Amino acid sequence: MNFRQTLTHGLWRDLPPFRLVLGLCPALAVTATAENGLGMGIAVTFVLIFSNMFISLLRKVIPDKVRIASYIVVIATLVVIVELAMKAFFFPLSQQLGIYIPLIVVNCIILGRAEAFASRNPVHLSMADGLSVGLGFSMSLTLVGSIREILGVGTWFGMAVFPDSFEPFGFMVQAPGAFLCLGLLLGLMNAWSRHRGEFFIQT
Amino acid sequence: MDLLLLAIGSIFVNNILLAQYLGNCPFCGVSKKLGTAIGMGVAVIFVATLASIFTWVVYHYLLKPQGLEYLKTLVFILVIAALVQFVEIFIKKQSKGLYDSLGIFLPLITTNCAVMGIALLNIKHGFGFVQMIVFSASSAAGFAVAILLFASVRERLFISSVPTAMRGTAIALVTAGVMSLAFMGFAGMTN
Amino acid sequence: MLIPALILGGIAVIAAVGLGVAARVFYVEEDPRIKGILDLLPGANCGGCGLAGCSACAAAIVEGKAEVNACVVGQTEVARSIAAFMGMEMKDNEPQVACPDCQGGARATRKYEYGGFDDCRAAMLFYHGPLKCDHGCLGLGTCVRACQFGAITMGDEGLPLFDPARCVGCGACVQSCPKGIISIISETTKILHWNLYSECLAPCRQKCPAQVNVPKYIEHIKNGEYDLALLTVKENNPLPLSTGRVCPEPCSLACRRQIEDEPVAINYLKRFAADWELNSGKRLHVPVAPDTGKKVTIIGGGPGGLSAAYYLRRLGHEVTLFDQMPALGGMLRYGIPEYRLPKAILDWEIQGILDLGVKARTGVKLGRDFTLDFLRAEGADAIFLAVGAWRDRELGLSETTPDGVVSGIKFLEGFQDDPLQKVKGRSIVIGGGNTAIDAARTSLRAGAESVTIVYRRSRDEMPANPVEIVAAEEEGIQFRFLCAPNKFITKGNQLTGLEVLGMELGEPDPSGRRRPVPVEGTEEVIPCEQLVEAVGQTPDLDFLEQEGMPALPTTRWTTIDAKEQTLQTDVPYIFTGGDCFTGPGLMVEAISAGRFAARSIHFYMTTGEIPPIEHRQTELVPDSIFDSIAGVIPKPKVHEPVVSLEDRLGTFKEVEGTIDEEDASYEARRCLNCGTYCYDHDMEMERMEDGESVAG
Amino acid sequence: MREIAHLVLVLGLICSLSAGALAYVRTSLAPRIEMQEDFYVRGPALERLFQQPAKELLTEKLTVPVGDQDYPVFYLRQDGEVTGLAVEAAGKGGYSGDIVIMIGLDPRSDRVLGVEIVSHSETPGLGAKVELASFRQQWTGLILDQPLALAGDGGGIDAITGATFSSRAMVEGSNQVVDLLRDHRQEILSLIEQRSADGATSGGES
Repeated sequence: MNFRQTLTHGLWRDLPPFRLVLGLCPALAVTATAENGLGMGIAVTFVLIFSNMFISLLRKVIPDKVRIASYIVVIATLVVIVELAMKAFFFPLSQQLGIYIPLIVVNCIILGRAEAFASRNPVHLSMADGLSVGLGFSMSLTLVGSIREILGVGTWFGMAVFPDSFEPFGFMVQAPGAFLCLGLLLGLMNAWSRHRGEFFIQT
Repeated sequence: MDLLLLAIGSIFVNNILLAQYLGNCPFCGVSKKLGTAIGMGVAVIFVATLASIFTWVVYHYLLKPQGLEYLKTLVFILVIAALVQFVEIFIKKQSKGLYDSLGIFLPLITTNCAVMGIALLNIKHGFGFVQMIVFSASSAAGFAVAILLFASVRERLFISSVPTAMRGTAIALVTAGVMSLAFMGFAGMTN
Repeated sequence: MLIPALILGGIAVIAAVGLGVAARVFYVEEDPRIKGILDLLPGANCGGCGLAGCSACAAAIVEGKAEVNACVVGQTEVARSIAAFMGMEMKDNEPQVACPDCQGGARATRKYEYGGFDDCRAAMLFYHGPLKCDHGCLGLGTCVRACQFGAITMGDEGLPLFDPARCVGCGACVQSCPKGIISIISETTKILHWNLYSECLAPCRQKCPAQVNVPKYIEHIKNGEYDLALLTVKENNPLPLSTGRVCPEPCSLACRRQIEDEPVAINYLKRFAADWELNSGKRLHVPVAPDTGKKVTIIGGGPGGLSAAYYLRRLGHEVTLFDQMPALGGMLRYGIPEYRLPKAILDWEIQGILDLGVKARTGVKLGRDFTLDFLRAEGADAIFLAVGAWRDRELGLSETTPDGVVSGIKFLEGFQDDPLQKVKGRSIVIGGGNTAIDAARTSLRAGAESVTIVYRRSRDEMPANPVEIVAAEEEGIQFRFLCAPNKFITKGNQLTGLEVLGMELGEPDPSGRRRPVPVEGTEEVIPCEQLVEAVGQTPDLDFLEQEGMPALPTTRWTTIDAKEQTLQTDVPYIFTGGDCFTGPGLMVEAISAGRFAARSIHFYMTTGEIPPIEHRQTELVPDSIFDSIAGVIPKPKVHEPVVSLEDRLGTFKEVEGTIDEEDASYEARRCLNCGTYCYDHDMEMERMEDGESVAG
Repeated sequence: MREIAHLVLVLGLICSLSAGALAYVRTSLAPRIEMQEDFYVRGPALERLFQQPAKELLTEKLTVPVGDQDYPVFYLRQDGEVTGLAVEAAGKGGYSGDIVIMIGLDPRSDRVLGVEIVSHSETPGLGAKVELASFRQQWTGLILDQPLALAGDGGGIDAITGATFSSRAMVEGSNQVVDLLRDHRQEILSLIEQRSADGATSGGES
C-alpha cells in the first residue's frame, strides 16, 4: 500500500466496525448519543495513532516472544493517558463513557492494527494507518450515535431536531436499540457493497 | 439475600452482554455452534472469577495503598494476560480433556472485554471480597447464559431464509437486539 | 514516579519469569508449524475467525480445517505469509469453480408437499426431501446462503445459478448441499471425470460414447451462448466439426422426445456450434493446465490419438503425435470421403489441437522407422497406441486378385492421394458398413456408369448409418440384399463380373443378427468392371513382430490386449484404445477412448496408480427410460440443407450443410432438458405464454 | 536462560518506562482533574442546594474521614454562623453501582434543605427516576435525627415504582449522613471554625 492508500483505506475499504467486524463493544456501548460516539472515536484515534507510532518505532527492539505483551503495555499506557486527559479536560464526557475508556485496551482494532500493520511498516505509514482507521471508526461511531440520538431522544449533538410533538423511541438509546441499529447498518452496508459489486467477507 | 439479589441482578437484569455490551466480539464470533458456545461460556466463568480475585487483591493491597489507582487499567490487563496464559499452559500439561473442552478458549478471553470489564466494575462498584466473587461469577454466568441462548438461536437462524445482505453478523446483531429487548423484561425481577 | 515504575516493572518481571518457567515446566510437545503460524497471526485473540483464538486458528490451519486467510484482522498480508509458511505459495494453480450437476430441480416429481424451513438440509430430514428424484436439486437455496461471495443466485426455475467470475472455489456451497450436487472442479477434474450411475444424466448423455453433456450445450445454444456451448462439447469431444458431420448420433437414438414426435437433431446443433467457431474467424480460448513436465508419446493421429493428445495437453503434459501417413486425421482423412467431411475443415480442426502445443511427426511408421523401446529411451513417460484398424479383410474368393478388384480402405485412400481419378464402367461394392457406402458413393462421383452394393443380409441389418443408406439410394445406387459373392468372373486377368448366391436369414448368430444361409441354385452373375471389397477391417499389428518392441499380448481378433478398466496393457507404460483395441468402431467411440486413456495416463504419470471408477455408467440407467411423456406438444425437427442430386454427381462437394441460426434456436428449444427422472414439461406452456406460435 | 533474561528485561523496562510516564502525566494533571470533578459532579448539586454560584462554594471543601471512607463536606457561612452543610455520601446497592447523593441541611435544626443526586448509573426510565424532584421532595424538611427507611420497610419514604433498589440506595446514603452527623457533628463544626478563622486571618493580611 502506498501512502495515499494507507491514509484512506480505513474510510471505506476496511471501515471498522462494519468492514472489519472488530471493536463492537464500544460501537454498541457508547453510541447512545452522537457526542459520545465522536468522543470515543477520537479517543480511539488518538490511541491508534500513537500506539502505531510507538510500536513501529520499537518494532526492531522488541523480541518476538513478548511482542504481544509489549504491545498491550504500550496500548494500555496510552489508554491511561487518554483516560486522565479526558478527566482533566472533558470531564462530563469521561463520566458518560465510564469504564469503556479503559476498555479501549482490549479493543481488537488497536491490537489488530499494531500487529497487522505497525509491526511491519515504517513510522510515517503506521501513523497514517492509525489516523485512517481511527477516523473511519470515529465516523462510524458518530453515525451510529447520531441515528440513535435522533430517534431515541429527538436531538442531535444535544440540539433538538424534532418538534416537541415527536415522541422519541426510548429504546433506541438502550441496549436493544444499539444492537438493532448496528445490525441494520451492517446489513445496509453489505447491500451497498453487493450493489457495487465488491466482495465482502464477514464471519 | 443481598448477595442473591446481586447475583440475579447481574445475570439477568444487568446482563453483561445484552445490557452492558461487554464481550461482543467473541459473542458474535464464537456463537455459531452450541458446543463452542458452551465451552466459551464455562471458560469465561472460570477466568472472570479468577481474574477478578487477582485484580481485586492487587488493587486493594498494592495499588490503593500507594495511591496508584490510575494505573489499574495497565496493571489489570497485564495481570489478566499473564494469568490466562499461565492457566492455559497449566491445563494443557495437566489435563488433555480439560484443555480440549475449555483450555482452547482461554486465549480468546485475554482480549475479551467482559473479563476486563468485570474486573473494572468490581472496583467501580466498590465491592467487598465476597460481593466481588458473587458479582464476578454471576456476571460471567450472565455472559454464558446469553451466549448459549444466542448460539441456539443462531443454529436455527442458519437454516432460515435471511436476505443476503443481512446474513452473518448483521442478522446476529439484530437477533441480539431482540434478545436484549427480552432481557429488559427481567428488570422487574429485583424490585 | 519511582514507586509506580518499580511496582509495574516488578509485576511485569514476575509475570514474565513466571510464564517463562511455566512454559518450561509444563512444556507440551506440539506440531512446530502451529507455533510458526501463531507467530505470523496478529495474536489479538479476537475470535473474528470463529475459532477459539489465535492458537486454535493456527492449529486449524495446520490441520487444513481453516483457510490460510481465516484471520479477519490480518488480511491479505498475513494470509500471504501464512501461505508461504505452509509451502502453499500462490503458484499459478488452475482456477477452481463450483459447478452444479442438476438441470431439473423444481420440475422433478414430488413425493409430498413440503412446508418447513426453507433449507435443503432441513428438508432432507423428512424422508430424504420432497422430490422423487434422489439426486436432484431441492431448490431451497441453502447454497445461495452459504456463499460469502454472492456467486450463487436463485434462478427462476428454482435452480441455483453459479457465476464463475465471482466464485473463488472456497467450497462453502459444496458443504452446504445435502444432495452432493455441487462440486468444486477445475478443467482438469472435468477432463478426468467419467459418468457414474449415481449422477443425474439425461438419456442422450448416457448414450453418447464420449459422454458429452448434451442438454447443457443445447441450453447454451438456446441462450445464444455459442461459445459456451462449444466449450461444453470440447470438454468431452475435441473434434466437434468432424463429429458434427459424420457421427451417427447414438445420443438421438435415446432422445426422450421421440416418444412424442422425433428426436432432437442433436448433431445438427453440435455442427452448428462448431461451424459458428469456424466461421467466426478466430478460435475460442481453451484453458491448458500448468506444465507438469511429463512426456507422452501417442502413436496414431486418428480420432483416438488426437483426442488423447488434446486432453493430455490440456492436463499439462508434453505430447508428441506420430503418424504413418503424411497428414494427421487417420480414417477421418483417409476413410471418409470429401463430400462428407471436407479436408479443409478437418485441417482447421486438427490445427486447433496442434495449436495447444501438441507436437506432431507424420510420415513415420512404427516398426519401420522407430520402435517402442526407442520412444521409451527418448524419455516418454507413457505411450498411447492408437494405431486403428487399417488392414482390409479379404473375402478370399480367388487366389490371385484380378484387375479391377480393390479393398475398401485402399480405394478410399486412393482418392485422398488423387481426388480427380476416374472409375470406369460398372462398379460393385461388397459390404454393408459405412466404408461400403462411402466407396459406392465415391465411385458414383468418380464417373462409374452404375454402382451396386451387394450385401448378404437384409437392409435392416446394415451397420451403415441409416442417413447414409438413404442418401445412397437417392443418388441412384442399387442395392442387392441377401446376396453373397461367390466367384469372380474374369476375362484374362480383367474382372468382368461377380457371381452371387441368394441367401435367406436363418437362426440368430451370437451377435444377435440372423445368420444368412445360402439358398441352393440361385447363382447369378452381375457384370462389372470394378469391384470394391469393403467387408471389414482389422488392426495391422505387424509391428509387434519387429525387434525393439516389448512383448504386448494380442487377442484372437488381432487386437491389442489391455485392461478394460484402465486401457493399460501388460507393459505398464503402454496404453491402448480405439479401433486397435476394440476392432473397428465409431469415430466418437475412438474419441471417448482417447479421453479415457488420457485419464489413465494422467494418473499413471502423476500418482503412479490409476484409481478405478466405481459405478461407472456403461448402459442406460433403467430409471431414465420413459414410456410416456406428458405436456409436450409435437413439433417436427429441422432438416439440414442438402445439395441437390444434380449437383452431387461428378463432384465431391459437401452434401450436407449447416442449419442456420434461426433453425438452431428452434431446434434447441425442442430439447426437453431431461434429467434422469425429469424433463422440462413446462417448456411448451411457457412458449405459448410468450405468444410464439406452436407449429405442428 | 539468557533469552528469558532478555525477554524479562525488555518487558520490565517497557513497563517501568510507561509507569513512569503515567506517573508524570498523573501528577501534572491531578489538580485539574480534582477541580473538574468537583465542578461537574458536585457543583450543580451544591448550586441547587444553596442557591449560590458553585465556584465559591467549591472552595469551601472539607474532607471528613470515617473508617476507610472520606466524606466531602461543603458549607455555607453567614454572619459567622454555619447556616448550611452539604454532605456527600455514596448510597450502596443501586442496580449499577452506587448512587452518590448530597444532602443539604441546616445544622442548627438538622432540617433537610434538599437532597441532590451527584452521580448514578441507573437504568434510564427506571432507577434514574430517583432524579425526579417529586421523589426527592420527600426528604425536604425532614429532621435527620434518626435513620430513614422506605415505606415498604416500615419507614416514611415512598419508593419509586419499579425501582425499589435505587430508592433503597438513596435511603442508605441518607443514613450514612445521619450516622456521620450523629458521630462527628462537633468535629465538623470545629473544622469549619478553624478554616474560616484561617481564611479571615489571611483575608485580613491581604
